[in-house]
Amino acid sequence: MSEFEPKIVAFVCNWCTYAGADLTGTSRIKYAPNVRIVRFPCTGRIDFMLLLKAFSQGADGIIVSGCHPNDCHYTSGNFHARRRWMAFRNLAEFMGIEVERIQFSWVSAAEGAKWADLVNSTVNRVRELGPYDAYRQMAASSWQ
Amino acid sequence: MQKRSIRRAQINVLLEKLLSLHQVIYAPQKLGNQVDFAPLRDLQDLTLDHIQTVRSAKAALFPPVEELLRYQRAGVETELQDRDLTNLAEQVLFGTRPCDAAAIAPLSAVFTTDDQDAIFARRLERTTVISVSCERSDGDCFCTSVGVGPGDSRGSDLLLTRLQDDEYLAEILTAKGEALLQLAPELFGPEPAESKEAHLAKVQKRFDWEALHDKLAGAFDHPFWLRTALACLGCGACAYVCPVCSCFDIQDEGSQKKGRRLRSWDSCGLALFTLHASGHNPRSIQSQRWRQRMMHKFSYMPDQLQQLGCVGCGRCSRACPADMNLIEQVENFLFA
Amino acid sequence: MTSFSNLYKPYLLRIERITEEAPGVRTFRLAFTDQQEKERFHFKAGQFGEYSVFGEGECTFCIASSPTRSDYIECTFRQMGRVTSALMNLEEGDTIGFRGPYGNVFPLEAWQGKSLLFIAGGIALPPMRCVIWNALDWRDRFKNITILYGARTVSDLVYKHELQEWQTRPDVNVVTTVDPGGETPDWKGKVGFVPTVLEKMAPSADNTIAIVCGPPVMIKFTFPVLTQLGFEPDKIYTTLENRMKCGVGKCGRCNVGKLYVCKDGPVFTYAQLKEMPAEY
Amino acid sequence: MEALQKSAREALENHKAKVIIGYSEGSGGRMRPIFVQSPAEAEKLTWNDRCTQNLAVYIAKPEVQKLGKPALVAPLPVLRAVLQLASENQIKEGDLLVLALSDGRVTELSQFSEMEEFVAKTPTHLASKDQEAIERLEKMTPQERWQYWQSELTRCFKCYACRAACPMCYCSRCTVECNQPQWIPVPAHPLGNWEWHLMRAMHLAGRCVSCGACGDACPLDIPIHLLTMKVEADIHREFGSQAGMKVQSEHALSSFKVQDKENFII
Repeated sequence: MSEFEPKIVAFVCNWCTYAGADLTGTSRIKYAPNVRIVRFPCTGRIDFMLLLKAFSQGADGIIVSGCHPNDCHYTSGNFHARRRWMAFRNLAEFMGIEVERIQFSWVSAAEGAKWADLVNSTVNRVRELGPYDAYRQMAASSWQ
Repeated sequence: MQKRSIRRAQINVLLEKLLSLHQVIYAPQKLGNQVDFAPLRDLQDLTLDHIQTVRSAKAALFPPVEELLRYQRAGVETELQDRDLTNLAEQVLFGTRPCDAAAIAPLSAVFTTDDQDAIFARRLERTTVISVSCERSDGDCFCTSVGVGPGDSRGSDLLLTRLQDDEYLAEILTAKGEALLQLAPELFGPEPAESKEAHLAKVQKRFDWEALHDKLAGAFDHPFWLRTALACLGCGACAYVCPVCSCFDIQDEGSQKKGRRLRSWDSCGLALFTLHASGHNPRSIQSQRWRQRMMHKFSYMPDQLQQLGCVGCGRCSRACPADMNLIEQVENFLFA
Repeated sequence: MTSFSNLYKPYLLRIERITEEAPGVRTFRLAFTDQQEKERFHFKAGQFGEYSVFGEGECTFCIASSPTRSDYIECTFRQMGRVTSALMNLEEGDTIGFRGPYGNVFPLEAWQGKSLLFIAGGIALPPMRCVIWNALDWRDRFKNITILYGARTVSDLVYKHELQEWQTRPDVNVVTTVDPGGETPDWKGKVGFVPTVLEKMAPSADNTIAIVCGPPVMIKFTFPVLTQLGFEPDKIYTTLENRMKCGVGKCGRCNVGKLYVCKDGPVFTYAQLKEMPAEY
Repeated sequence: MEALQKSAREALENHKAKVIIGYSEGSGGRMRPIFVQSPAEAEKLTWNDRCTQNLAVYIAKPEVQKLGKPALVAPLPVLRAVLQLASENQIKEGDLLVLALSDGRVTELSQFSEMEEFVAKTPTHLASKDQEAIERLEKMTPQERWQYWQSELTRCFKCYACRAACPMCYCSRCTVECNQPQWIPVPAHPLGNWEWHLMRAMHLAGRCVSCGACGDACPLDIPIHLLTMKVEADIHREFGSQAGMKVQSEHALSSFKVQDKENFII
């Protein structure tokens, strides 16, 4: 198991978290290389289906992150997203999806260090959880 | 054809034997409050005292999802991988009712007339059908109205009819049935003295399908359809539980680089079934789709394939969320 | 054991040439990648195929080239849905899948010695182009050949080069028209809907076969005009384009009455259509 | 029963409605929808606890619309569906009449405000069997829940009876049928079923009136109604809003409060 490196997909908004992750890099803060970032105009655009697609395509963990409340570039996209995440998270949990593998977060353009912490803590948690075989097997059984 | 007898316990021995030969056995089993066909893993799960399974056995011959081929693309070159049909398992449909077995003929007619659908044909070739006659029926059964009966042997390789307690009449009907007998001749006893007729369910004949067929021929524009389909919700439940319905969709799954082409069940009851790319839909309202279902089964199929598209199993009536009962629909139409 | 071949396995064809016909409309010239398959492959005017972009699915179009030119097949499509959008992204040299030829044919042999009147609208010229070229390649077997083709606007006219070529031929009478408002300042053709233009043209029905292809609304208004002009219903041909999946009469999608458009069609006479439920 | 038939008869006789959409005794112990167009037929109307279909589903059907203004026989979930449809601008005031049922009484309602009042007075809790089923699942371990839903949803053959039976599923083109891109796999394989049912529940979040018609419609008895009911209950608990209560209401997922719960967000 020691060789398991989690694959993390991060769905982030363009204005805050993506810029924050950029800052992490320009600040030369080191963090786990397990994350693949997908940039969106706003968290309000991050459809829950994307999260499901990530799991079925082999993600072990997911980060969803955007601007802090009241900081949305489009005023309220993150507020709407927050409600949807709540609904989705509860439903996913009810259906037995391992929601600990999904981390929601607010990371601003100034929070380069927070982004590094977020990725590291998510990677560590998912590393302990192990690969998300249950989901992958469901997908594989559909595609075999 | 030869007649033998077999005891209930010996039927289980026969099934054990087939399982040990790695044959897949589709058999009725209790699932929650329902009885349904599923691959048999444990003989304890088998049930035979039901009237009808929720789904028909057609999934064993025409699975809800079936791979047609695989593709892989590298640069501008594409490589196709044909479906390997040599590894299809030998399978047994056990506990099918005579109506289910009778449905194999119309299903085959669709898939093998003119152009032969290889996957279907191959599955059929590798399938042995052991049916069990009906001792009971319910108000939704109407096999006798469409030319089938509770003890019909059509489509079965071996037909079992319970005579009393645990004694069954075994009618060996085909070479595949004969092979079953040869597999374990010791399990079968001599032909019983009694005939099966007295032990079969009494299924009342509710309508004359030939009259229905004839009347449908001129009834495309009949106001009946608009009236009678008001309740129809436009789902595919009737088609998916039907042993004859065989419409399908073809879809690719995967990326443009690599993936597979699948066929999956579809239904004329669904609104998008006939939708053109232009947005034009030849069957734009539900009553037209309901008419298509009736027409296809009782008018078009007999004309095209000399097969009735219905075997009277009654599953559509039991499954319909709006209780569109097929017998009533037909009766009302014949009076309309 | 019976030997089986997979009905749904397509041929692989290579895109040899892409022609831009109109906005969102392209023609592909396609060649077989397998020489043996090419030699075994024969089709006749009116037949169609299932073209596929792997990963997206299959799409039904007629074969738009003439069987008299057998080095290649051509198809013309308009970008509408998932598959045609994917086709739009392909380039020369790419491979696509093709199943066919399917369906019945325009009985050109039986039309020998007659005049032919082609009436097409919009993107429905492709199914007819196959017949037109076939007839032109057998020009001496027919009497007058007339082509009436209309589109919404000038830019929507497909096969512009071929239209010009046909127009310059002395042995073909070509009339083009665009819907009112669709003309450009230098437009030399007619302005008006196809049925109206047809009515004014008043071609003779004498010993003439009419072949009509177009959107449902054009067909609906063209048949009565032809009838008025004296065309018998069995002298009017059209081709139906119902939604299809399998192409071989199994999937049930194109079912109209006791016929399958894919197997029993797509070519029907007006006389046949009158006997069928109007589910197309 | 007589009260219902009498109200229906009067509504037709007084031309308040052209068709009564109600329940009648069907075949094999099942109930069925009935479209009563003449006062004489009103005697076929009935109501009992086997009437699980949500009749509001017929409001949007073109063939039914052709019959003229309907009066819906409306137990609470039908009434709530009507209000929710109104709040989503699918119906207008005066489009229909409602014969609301409660405690054996029939109340004729034509104004949305009357319907809102009626609903506000009626308890909206889930049926105890559904409540218990949800609680039983909540008590399971995540692995057990995964197993449970895997085995249930894998059986689905995608007949879409759940969608067809749902009054809130009125889209002419469902997400499952959108193919550019193909969000949900078309075939009824485990992943295709899983994504379909999860998507269905999410798209009904804040809109589901918890009638259970989807689960009852399922020919394979898959308890899919628990998914939408669970989402709806959570939304009610967390955001305080409930579908099908008010016409002028902010929809749970197209509105927000700055102080909405975010204890799961770091």
